[in-house]
Amino acid sequence: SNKNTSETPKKMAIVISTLNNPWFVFLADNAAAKAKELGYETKIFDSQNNTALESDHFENALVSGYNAILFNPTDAEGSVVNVQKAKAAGVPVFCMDREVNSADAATSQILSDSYSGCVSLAKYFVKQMKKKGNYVELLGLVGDNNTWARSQGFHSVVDNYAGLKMVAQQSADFDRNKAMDVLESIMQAHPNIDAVFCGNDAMAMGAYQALAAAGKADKVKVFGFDGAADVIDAIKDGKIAATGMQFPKVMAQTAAIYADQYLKGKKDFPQKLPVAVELVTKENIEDYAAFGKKE
Amino acid sequence: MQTTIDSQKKLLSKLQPLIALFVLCMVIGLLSDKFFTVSNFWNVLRQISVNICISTGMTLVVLMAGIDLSVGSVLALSGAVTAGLYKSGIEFPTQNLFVGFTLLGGILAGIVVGGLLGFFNGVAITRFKVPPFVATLAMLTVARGLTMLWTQGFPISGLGKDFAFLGTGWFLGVPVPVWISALVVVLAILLSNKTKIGRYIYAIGGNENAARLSGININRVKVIVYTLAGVLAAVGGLMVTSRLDSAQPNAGTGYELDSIAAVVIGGTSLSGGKGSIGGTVLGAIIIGVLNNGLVLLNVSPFWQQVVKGLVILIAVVIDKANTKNH
Amino acid sequence: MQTTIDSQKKLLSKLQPLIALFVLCMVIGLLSDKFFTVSNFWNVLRQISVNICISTGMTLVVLMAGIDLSVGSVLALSGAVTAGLYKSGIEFPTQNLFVGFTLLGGILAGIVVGGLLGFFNGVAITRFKVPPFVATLAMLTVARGLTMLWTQGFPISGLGKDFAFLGTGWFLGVPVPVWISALVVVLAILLSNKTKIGRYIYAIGGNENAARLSGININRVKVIVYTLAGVLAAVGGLMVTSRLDSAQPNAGTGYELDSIAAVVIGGTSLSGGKGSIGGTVLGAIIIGVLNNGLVLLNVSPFWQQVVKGLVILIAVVIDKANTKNH
Amino acid sequence: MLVADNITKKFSGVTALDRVCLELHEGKVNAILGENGAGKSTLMKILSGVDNDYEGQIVWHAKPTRFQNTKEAQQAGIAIIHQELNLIPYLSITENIFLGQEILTKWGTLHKRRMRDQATVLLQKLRLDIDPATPVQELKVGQQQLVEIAKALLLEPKVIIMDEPTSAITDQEVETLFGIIEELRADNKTIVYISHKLDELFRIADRYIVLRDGKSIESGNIQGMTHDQLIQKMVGREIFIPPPKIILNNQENVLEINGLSLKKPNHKESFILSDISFHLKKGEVLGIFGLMGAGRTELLETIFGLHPTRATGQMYLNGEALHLKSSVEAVRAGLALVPEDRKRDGIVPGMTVSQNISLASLGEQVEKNGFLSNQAESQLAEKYIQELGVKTSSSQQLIKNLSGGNQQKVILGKWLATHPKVLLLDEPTRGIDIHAKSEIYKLILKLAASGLGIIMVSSELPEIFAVSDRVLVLAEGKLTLEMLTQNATEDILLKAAIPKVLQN
Ligand SMILES: Nc1ncnc2c1ncn2[C@@H]1O[C@H](COP(=O)(O)OP(=O)(O)OP(=O)(O)O)[C@@H](O)[C@H]1O
Ligand SMILES: Nc1ncnc2c1ncn2[C@@H]1O[C@H](COP(=O)(O)OP(=O)(O)OP(=O)(O)O)[C@@H](O)[C@H]1O
Ligand SMILES: [Mg+2]
Ligand SMILES: [Mg+2]
Repeated sequence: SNKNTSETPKKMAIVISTLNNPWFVFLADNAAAKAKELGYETKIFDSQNNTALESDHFENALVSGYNAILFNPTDAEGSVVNVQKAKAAGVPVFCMDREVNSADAATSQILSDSYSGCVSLAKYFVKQMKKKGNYVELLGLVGDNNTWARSQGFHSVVDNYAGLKMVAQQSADFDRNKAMDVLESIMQAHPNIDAVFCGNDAMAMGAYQALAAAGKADKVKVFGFDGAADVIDAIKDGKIAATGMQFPKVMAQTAAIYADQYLKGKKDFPQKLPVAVELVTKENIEDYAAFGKKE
Repeated sequence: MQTTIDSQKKLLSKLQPLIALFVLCMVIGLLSDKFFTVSNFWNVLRQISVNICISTGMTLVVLMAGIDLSVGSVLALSGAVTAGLYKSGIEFPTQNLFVGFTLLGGILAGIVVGGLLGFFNGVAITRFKVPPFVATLAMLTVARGLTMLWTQGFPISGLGKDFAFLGTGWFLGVPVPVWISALVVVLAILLSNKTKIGRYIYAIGGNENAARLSGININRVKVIVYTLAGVLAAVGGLMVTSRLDSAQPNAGTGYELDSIAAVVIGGTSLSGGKGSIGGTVLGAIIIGVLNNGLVLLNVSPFWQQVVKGLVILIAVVIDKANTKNH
Repeated sequence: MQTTIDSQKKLLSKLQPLIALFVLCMVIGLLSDKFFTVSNFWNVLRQISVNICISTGMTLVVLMAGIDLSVGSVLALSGAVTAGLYKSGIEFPTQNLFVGFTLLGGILAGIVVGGLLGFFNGVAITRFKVPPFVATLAMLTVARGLTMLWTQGFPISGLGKDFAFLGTGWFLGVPVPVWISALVVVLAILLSNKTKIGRYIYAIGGNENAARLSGININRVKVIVYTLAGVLAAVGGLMVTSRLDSAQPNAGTGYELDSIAAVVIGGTSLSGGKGSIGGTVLGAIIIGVLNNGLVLLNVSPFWQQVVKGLVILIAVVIDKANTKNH
Repeated sequence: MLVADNITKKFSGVTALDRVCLELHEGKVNAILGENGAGKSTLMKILSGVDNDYEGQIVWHAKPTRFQNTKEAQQAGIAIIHQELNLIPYLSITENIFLGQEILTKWGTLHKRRMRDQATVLLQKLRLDIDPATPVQELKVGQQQLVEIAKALLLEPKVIIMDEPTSAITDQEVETLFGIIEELRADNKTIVYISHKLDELFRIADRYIVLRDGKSIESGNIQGMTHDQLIQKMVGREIFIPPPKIILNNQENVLEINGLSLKKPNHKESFILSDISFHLKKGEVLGIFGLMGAGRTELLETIFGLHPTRATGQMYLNGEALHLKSSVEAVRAGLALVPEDRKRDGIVPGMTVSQNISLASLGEQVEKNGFLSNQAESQLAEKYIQELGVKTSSSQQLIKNLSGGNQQKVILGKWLATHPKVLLLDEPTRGIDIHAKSEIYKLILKLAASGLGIIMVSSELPEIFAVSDRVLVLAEGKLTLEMLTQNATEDILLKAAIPKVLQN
């Protein structure tokens, strides 16, 4: 503690659904960096994709006197109670990237719209495929609602084209290695696929790796989601067709700035601030870097 | 005099984990002024109540020299079954039948499911002679798959105030989950110390062959204990679901390791026959305090794993060092 | 004549997992005409080579009645160390020193890290008498934390063609990872059947007291075997990293269970002293074929887990049923 | 009353019992005799419901019966004390006695006080003066045996089967046991008594039943039988009884122990062994006699380097000072220990005879260029199988399928293969039949004659007299006597063995 200032520095907690995935690490790091820049003590909590653990984190954060929570929820439904608990304790919560299904629990939600992002990705997919061909879908963790938001957004478009046939739909748990294994096996059954749609970029890289090893990389188009560093490079090199770019840095910084403003007295914030997911392809790749626009 | 020294030593060795806990609390308390507060006290207890529930069942299993890797998945499936039935009942389209469930009905159904899965574990182990590690590993996978099928991968949420009471309510100044886990612990202590079946659990773990020759129906005891472990996992599932107002398809992942850690830190031997529920409760508290302390002290999440692993190791080493001559 | 029947029986019981594998292949082959193809054959072998590598080490550990839960994290840390050092070397800012690594240097460093972690497991188990389950559980957490710290949570990618050869290359018409795992298996079979230390491993698992009194240096053998298990996990880590052209911080999560499953399905007893590397290879193939088959048949991801759990259970039950009279 | 009618039992190929018939006489002590592996224990397991997978039938009070499990046999009134101790180590004496027979309160909980009281009464009856709350693992083997007996008595059975109850208890305890057996007989209970100690049978048994190679040979009244006749029936051939020893002339000392003491693990100031000094000559058999718990096992273990942190004193092997820190060093120095508990510390049950033989000498005898040579290994195994006369179908047989005596020979073989300088034998003939015993005696004498120094711990005086040149007596961890065996008598040795407290 600092004896020269009358006030002890305020603290922000950053509760993140998982750090087992670089995208979220990036989100957390940026939120922490911004909050520090604004003069706050910060602490990152890893919920390990476990809503119960997340609930523990909230309780611990409230007990230890954090003034605001920058929050990346594990689950839209399962995380609501946590946000409500914080609200009841007078601690504002700012959601990043993923939302909680409650109109008033969080002070503000700065969201990445996975569903719409996948809709535009799907439209590009249809165009690239010229409305026909066989494709494979690699799902993320089957118990994760992001998995389904992305899959449903994609299918809301693609299923309208009879010429596009999904020959296999398998889960690879958002994991690069599993994606490679699974796609290798799928290709045994379906050697003539034209595209692979993946629920995130790690799986897209795994899928590309499998295709490259099979010598089919130039015949099969791979689509990812996230905007991870590997994939940005891969799009440049023409290895991957497209990804849905999310803006974790923007979301993290906005959340930290909002929280700072809140603590300084501002009370009206947009309940939801959508941050669009942008389609990144070979055509516009020069505008983008990993996890965001070029600076 | 000889005996006094002996029994003092024995007492001391029983107090061992208690001392470890005390030291841990002191260290954290010195470093963070938030640790020794009433609200943090209930906070820690509420957080560990699910692990205590599961670990109580695990202790009984481990005392028999068994192991149950399926607790996490069983927890998830039971929670999902309760939530699903309570929220939307069940429909049998072919019979044109719809069955609705009251809160109690849903809870019972979840517990029955947990018990059934545990029962299957027990049957696989006793009738089909599958090693417990394998039988419950298979169940871990199967129950997780069934949870996914039942939920179709989506959480079941919005279960209402009544149900939330179980996980978030207070009663006589104490959180409800703490009441529940305390009740479970008391019943399990009674079972293990005051009843025939408890005695048999220790006997089977101590020397299964001798227990069999004493006319104990080993298979029956084993099936009962695995069923009980399933039921307690289901109770844990209820608490988790109620607390979150939502049944998560991937709830409980990795809980088996947390719970085995509590059992072992609490001094129960993985080769069976030696240990106690009380020890496990201490073990669970140590883990809970550790988790809580690492957060209060602002240890970075990456370092937390390293520290946690080391503390568990040290706790067991100290325990061994002080009891090895017994 | 007596002995002929006996040895026939013994042979039959050894062939048991082979028969299970055969039946599994037949069923999948009937349902999918893509199963029995040359390319799928190499595909399956390539995919299981990492598990075979890890499970070989695990078999040696389990034969000594031990267990190693840390293999997955050790794999991740070694892979990350190799990738990190090879890609960007290491800097010591205080000494104003930069050390670059060649491919071979990076690989060796990764293997040394794996061996060291295994060595620490062995020391905790032998010198500090920590039960293997707990010691390696702690290592599972610690090594994962260290991986996160080393990588800061981000994958290390873009390792280049030379390195990729290990995981994706072909040599004499056979994939390189298959060569590597085959070499590991052959060496391990030699070790376990043809050397002193192999015999000691079986003796320790069969009766540790008797082994100690026979003048075997139990602690040394244990430390060597856990170190070896760490080294083999590191080799697995190299293959995974090379195959993906990227070291993932969360690589290897859950591998311990896959590898124990391979060991057990292959007929090695978790209580030690009985089993073989060959059996484990069969076990790993069964699991690999199962994973492959479920995908070839496009079984829904929801059902996959259920089916996988049941097949593992059935494989073990059949095995038990046919060997219980021995 | 209890009749076995043509009972046959096979273990995957091995016929353990072959159409065995026998009849137990009510109110009598029925002794069952036979060599190791004759099938005594197997038959008893069938009679007591442990094993229900057999051919033939049991007739119980004129009714054909098949006990499905031990509970059914217990309910019918048949109790068994198994050859191997079957107690739960971490449970207390009371808890063990009442295991499976718990007394409950009206609430259905354990009635601990009543069980404790009854256990106290039973222990008094057995003259076992120990707190019944003591965990069984803290008891000595003999005391555990008595707990087993208490457990059987609790059932108030009509038939009590005792499978080698005296193999591990002291003479005093044997007397107590015989007192109880006599009381039971007076109560018209039927006793089945199995023992390899023929003297006991003549004292306590009314009838004898002989089994040989899984077949029932003969039964009758024991009165009027002689030692030799019984042995003849058991073995079917003559038995070698070792001749009296020839005294060796002054040979050099192979082992010298000076002021050896051993602390108790938890009490820094009290000792299990205190200030023991002696020497062993080349080619000599040194017998160590003492009562149960005198510290003999601990003495051998200390010499073998198993308690490096608690032991003090000097030790010289062939004149060179030795400071052994582990069994590894002991073996390297040329010591060999045949442990007391064969099953726990001796054999690796899942390995073959050949692998057990080579276990301690792989490096020296079997390893060629870093690899084990199958040929060298089987040669080694065959050599000792022949030399020691191990009865086994082949060197590739699993050792757990051998009889106790043959297992013991294999362990001896394991040590001989290391060419030791000193052989430590702890109760080398415990639980071994008279025929195998005499073979082991022959072996010991032969080994000594070839120049090996041998220390043999034994609780059986005849054994001490049969093979040792010199005898040491240990009482409560102190050396109380040392003399040439030829000058010793049973009386002298016993007196030296009984602790001072008891004598006054
Ligand atoms: N579980 C088993 N599996 C295979 N063979 C067995 C088994 N139990 C006993 N045998 C064999 O059956 C035969 C009879 O054994 P049993 O134990 O009844 O002999 P015993 O007369 O009691 O000998 P001892 O005097 O050594 O106790 C032996 O050849 C033994 O090796
Ligand atoms: N681990 C131990 N802790 C405490 N006391 C022990 C321990 N082991 C042995 N003792 C005690 O040491 C003494 C010597 O035991 P030891 O087993 O050496 O006797 P023994 O003469 O070999 O008898 P036995 O014929 O039973 O083997 C006994 O009083 C025993 O109770
Ligand atoms: Mg017997
Ligand atoms: Mg002894």
